[in-house]
Amino acid sequence: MNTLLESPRNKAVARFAQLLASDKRYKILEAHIKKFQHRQDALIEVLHKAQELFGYLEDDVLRYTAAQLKLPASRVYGVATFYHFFTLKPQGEHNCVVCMGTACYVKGADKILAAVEASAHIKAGETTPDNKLSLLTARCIGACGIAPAVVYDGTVTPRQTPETALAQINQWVTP
Amino acid sequence: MAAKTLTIDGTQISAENHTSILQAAKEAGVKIPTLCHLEGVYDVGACRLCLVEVKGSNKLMPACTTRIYEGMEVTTDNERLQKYRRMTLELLFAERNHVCAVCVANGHCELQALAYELGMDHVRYDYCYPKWGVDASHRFMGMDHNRCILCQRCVRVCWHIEGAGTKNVSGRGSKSHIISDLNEPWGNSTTCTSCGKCLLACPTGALFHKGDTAGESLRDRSKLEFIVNAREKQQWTV
Amino acid sequence: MTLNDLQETKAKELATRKKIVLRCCLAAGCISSDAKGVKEQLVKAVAEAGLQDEVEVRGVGCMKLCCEGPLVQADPSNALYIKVTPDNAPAIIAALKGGKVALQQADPNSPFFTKQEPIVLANCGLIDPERIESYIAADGYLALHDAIVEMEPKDVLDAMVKSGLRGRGGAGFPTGLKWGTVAKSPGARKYVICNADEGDPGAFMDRSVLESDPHAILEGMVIAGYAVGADQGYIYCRAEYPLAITRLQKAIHQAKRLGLLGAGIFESPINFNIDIRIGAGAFVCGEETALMASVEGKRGTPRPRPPFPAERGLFDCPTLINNVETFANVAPILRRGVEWFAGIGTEKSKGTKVFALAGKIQNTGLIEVPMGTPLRTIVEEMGGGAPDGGKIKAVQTGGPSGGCIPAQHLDTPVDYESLTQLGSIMGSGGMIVMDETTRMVDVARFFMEFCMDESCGKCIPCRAGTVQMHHLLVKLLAREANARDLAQLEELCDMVKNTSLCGLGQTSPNPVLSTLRFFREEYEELLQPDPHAVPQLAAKP
Amino acid sequence: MDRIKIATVWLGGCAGCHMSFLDLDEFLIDLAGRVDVVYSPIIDVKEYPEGVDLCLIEGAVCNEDNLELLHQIRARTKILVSFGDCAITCNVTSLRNLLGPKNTDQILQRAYVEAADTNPVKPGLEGIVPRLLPKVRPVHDVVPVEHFLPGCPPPAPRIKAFLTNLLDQTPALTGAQLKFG
Repeated sequence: MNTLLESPRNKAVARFAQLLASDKRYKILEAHIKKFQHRQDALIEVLHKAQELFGYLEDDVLRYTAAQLKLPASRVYGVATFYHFFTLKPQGEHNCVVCMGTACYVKGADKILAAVEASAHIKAGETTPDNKLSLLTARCIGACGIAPAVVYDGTVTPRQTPETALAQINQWVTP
Repeated sequence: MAAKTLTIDGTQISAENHTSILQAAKEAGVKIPTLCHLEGVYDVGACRLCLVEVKGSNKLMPACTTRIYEGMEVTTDNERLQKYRRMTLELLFAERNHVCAVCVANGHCELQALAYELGMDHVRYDYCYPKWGVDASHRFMGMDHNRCILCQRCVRVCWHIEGAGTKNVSGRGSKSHIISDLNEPWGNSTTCTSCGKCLLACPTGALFHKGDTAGESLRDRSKLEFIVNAREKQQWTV
Repeated sequence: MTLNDLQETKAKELATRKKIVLRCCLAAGCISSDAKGVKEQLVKAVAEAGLQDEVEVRGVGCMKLCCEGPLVQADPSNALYIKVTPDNAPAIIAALKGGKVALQQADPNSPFFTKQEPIVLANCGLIDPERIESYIAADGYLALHDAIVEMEPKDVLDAMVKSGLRGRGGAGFPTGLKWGTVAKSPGARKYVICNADEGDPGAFMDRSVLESDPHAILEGMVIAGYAVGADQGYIYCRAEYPLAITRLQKAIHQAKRLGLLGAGIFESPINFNIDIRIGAGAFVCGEETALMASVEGKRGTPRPRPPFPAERGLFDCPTLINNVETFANVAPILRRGVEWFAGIGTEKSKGTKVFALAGKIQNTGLIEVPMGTPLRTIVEEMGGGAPDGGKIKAVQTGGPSGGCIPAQHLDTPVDYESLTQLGSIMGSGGMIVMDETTRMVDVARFFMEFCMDESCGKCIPCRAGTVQMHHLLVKLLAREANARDLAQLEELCDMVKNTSLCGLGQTSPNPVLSTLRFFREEYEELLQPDPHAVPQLAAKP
Repeated sequence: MDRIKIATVWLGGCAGCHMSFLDLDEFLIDLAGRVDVVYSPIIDVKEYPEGVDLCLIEGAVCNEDNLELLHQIRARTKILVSFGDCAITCNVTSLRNLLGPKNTDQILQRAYVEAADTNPVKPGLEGIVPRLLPKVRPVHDVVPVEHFLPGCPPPAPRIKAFLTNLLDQTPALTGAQLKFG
């Protein structure tokens, strides 16, 4: 009987109960999953919500999602890592997304990216050690008419140059 | 079930409706090279080695997922197909760190065998030398990502035959790799039943039985087909 | 909702319309330049001038000349203000009263506007995308009524075939034929999917349509559902387009409220629901089978075709997939007649095509022109040529699957066949202009990096082939490659093109092949001599 | 064919391929009747001669000496043969490539200092010990190669078959004779 209580499944159930009780965000996620009637094909929708709530997809969230949708954990992990939009690492306080679409590229987006990388001492896809800034690139944000565009904390900003980008970034991190 | 008549490399044969070109060719004694096909699990058409020419189609068709039809004319082997197949193998050898001399599957490896069968005597592309590790955390099995060709046979047997879903693919493109559960050490897996079917399925030395010598690492893949036939058709044919 | 209700809604909307309308672009591009602030200040300025009863400030979708945003246009005077700031609001109001004010304006009679023939973009920049009444006032949902109440599904299919409409997603497959196949496929359940995963870098046509006229997509999808016998639709929209998603959600909600979506559409037994599925950043999901895998909540990896989605698609059911622009053409075709539509464009490419003009060009923005319009008209007359007196070198069409068309071929008419002949494709409609400062080998490398990063990793030629092609291009650009490397690159292009599983892999060599075709000398200039070139080696495999 | 001039060289490899060559046993005597060995680790010739007909190259290109010699070989030889897996695939010698482009110091430290039983010192005398290349390269990546004779090492019967075929101008090796490892 005791060994049964200690089975991985029971441990997981206990862990999820604890998370639900201690972290309000799991409650919200649970409600969202219910909205989709626990349908397995809603996995990506659920992950979107989870990332919105938690900022990134930590292991517990992935395990919880897998359990709720009755999917193998490996499948959930496989999906979460397939799509660039999902991140499994915590993100910085601020983020800067340099659009690297063709229109932005031919207008010098690569130079903007290089300037920010050099100034913040991180590469695209990384976060500064002090957790202030995450630097990301986008494949194309569809704002080609105002290229080159950079998104600062969700705000699309038109016609950027290395100088304007650095001016913005340097408000967040000291170069 | 109705039979269809078709020609494979100029020889007329007949095969049951709904069979694949690969199956029909096999029954007719024509071997088409493949790495991702595995008897017992569904086909994914990923390795592109079994591409064949079908008269009337300007695209090459994967033999494993293309169904036969009446009057079909298939060419399974010619200079162009050989060239593409050799290039595919070269790309695979350059992609990860395949060192046959120190591989546990040396002599029993489908990748190695295809390479010499198809006359790939060297790789013209620059080797990528990616850094991949070895997961030796499981009690008696190991996974060497350096030797993985991402055929996903292990993923499919784990899902389709064993039903555990321990293995899957993580990431995308050249960064894809096979994972256990949430990309955890295999030995920590709470879902793995340690059945060893993935070992049977692996075409290379990526999945191996710890402690086996190269001579001992021969795998009996027909066991997988045996299980599927037993379960799905109630036929226990060895 | 009945026809009467629809007409009443329209009449009411038109009756409450004010004498003067100030249209304020609220599409993503202009919003990024504080168009919302402009609109707020305009509303305030109208109130301050006491003109509430005469002037309506309307937030509208894309007004096309994106490079000059934020844009405000006054009806009926037609004055088009550009680069408007919130501070300009009082001046614009003053101008309404005939005052002379120094505001930057664009000429609404310039070729950029007059050469356009809007069908898909007919409502863009005119109606308020967040109000269904505004769409209905522009004869919205009339075609849906006619289809459901007065036509049999097969009549709708006939109309689509006769119109000659071809898929606007890239390949140009005849839409009527596709619909017919889905309609004929046996199955109790069928699906309609709208591909709004506009992944081509440099393309923003679909984004603009979704943001400016979301109901047009819904109407097209419901008509398609009726024609093929489906009662569930999905819009697969990329997560990078949050505004489009919000407006679609709003539109779906409004349409349901009015009984134009959901159960018993136009009080008939016809049901059709639409759900939005949000992508998560994977270019390959623009490929039909990968998109369906993604809608099913799986990794977006493509599978071999056949079976085609029309026979076995989403959840293994017959599925119709069209892209945004294709669906946007449906209602206008039914409303204005197939003859009208078939009269536009060329013999094999009917109708119009929307292009997103960007890159090294004076006027960047959105244009819709009849099929067969010469490229030169688009880039030189409408686009105004290269900025700062530069010279146009090439036009890139079709995104990573397309190619670069050199300046000497600018007189090519844009239609499916002509572009294919030049080694490019129509694609979804991104058009990036490049001037003489652009290095074509670098452009090829840029697209190859894109394909390498976006390869799903399932099939070997695409997963490993793009890596090797990219490596060779980097080697070339670093001046470390010789003729053997170039030969190897060309051989890889051929192999990846012919052996990859899906369209992404099959077309990934296109940017290299087309730049090699027209700008080979730029590659050759980079080559280093090979000290051990042995002629007999060329024959070896 | 006249008596042909054969060379064998030993670049970055373990000499196993040469050992296998010596395993040709009595065939070596047949061979001696038909060819002259003009350069090889097993004969005492310092300078790679001009006008060599055939050269078997064992090992990968690991250091500057290997590189220089290989260019010289290519310029003075009609037919080059990549002899064994190291020459063809870099094999075990390339495992240091996994450490990235700046691995030479790291690798010398490990081999000559950390793993040394006595006298741990890094070989660094300029001009005496050849410098390692940043990356180990297969022979055909540096110069064009006419034939490939894989194996780690290629078994003696395979070498015999290859040489016989080549001397008799019959087709090259096929099938399992091309097996790596």
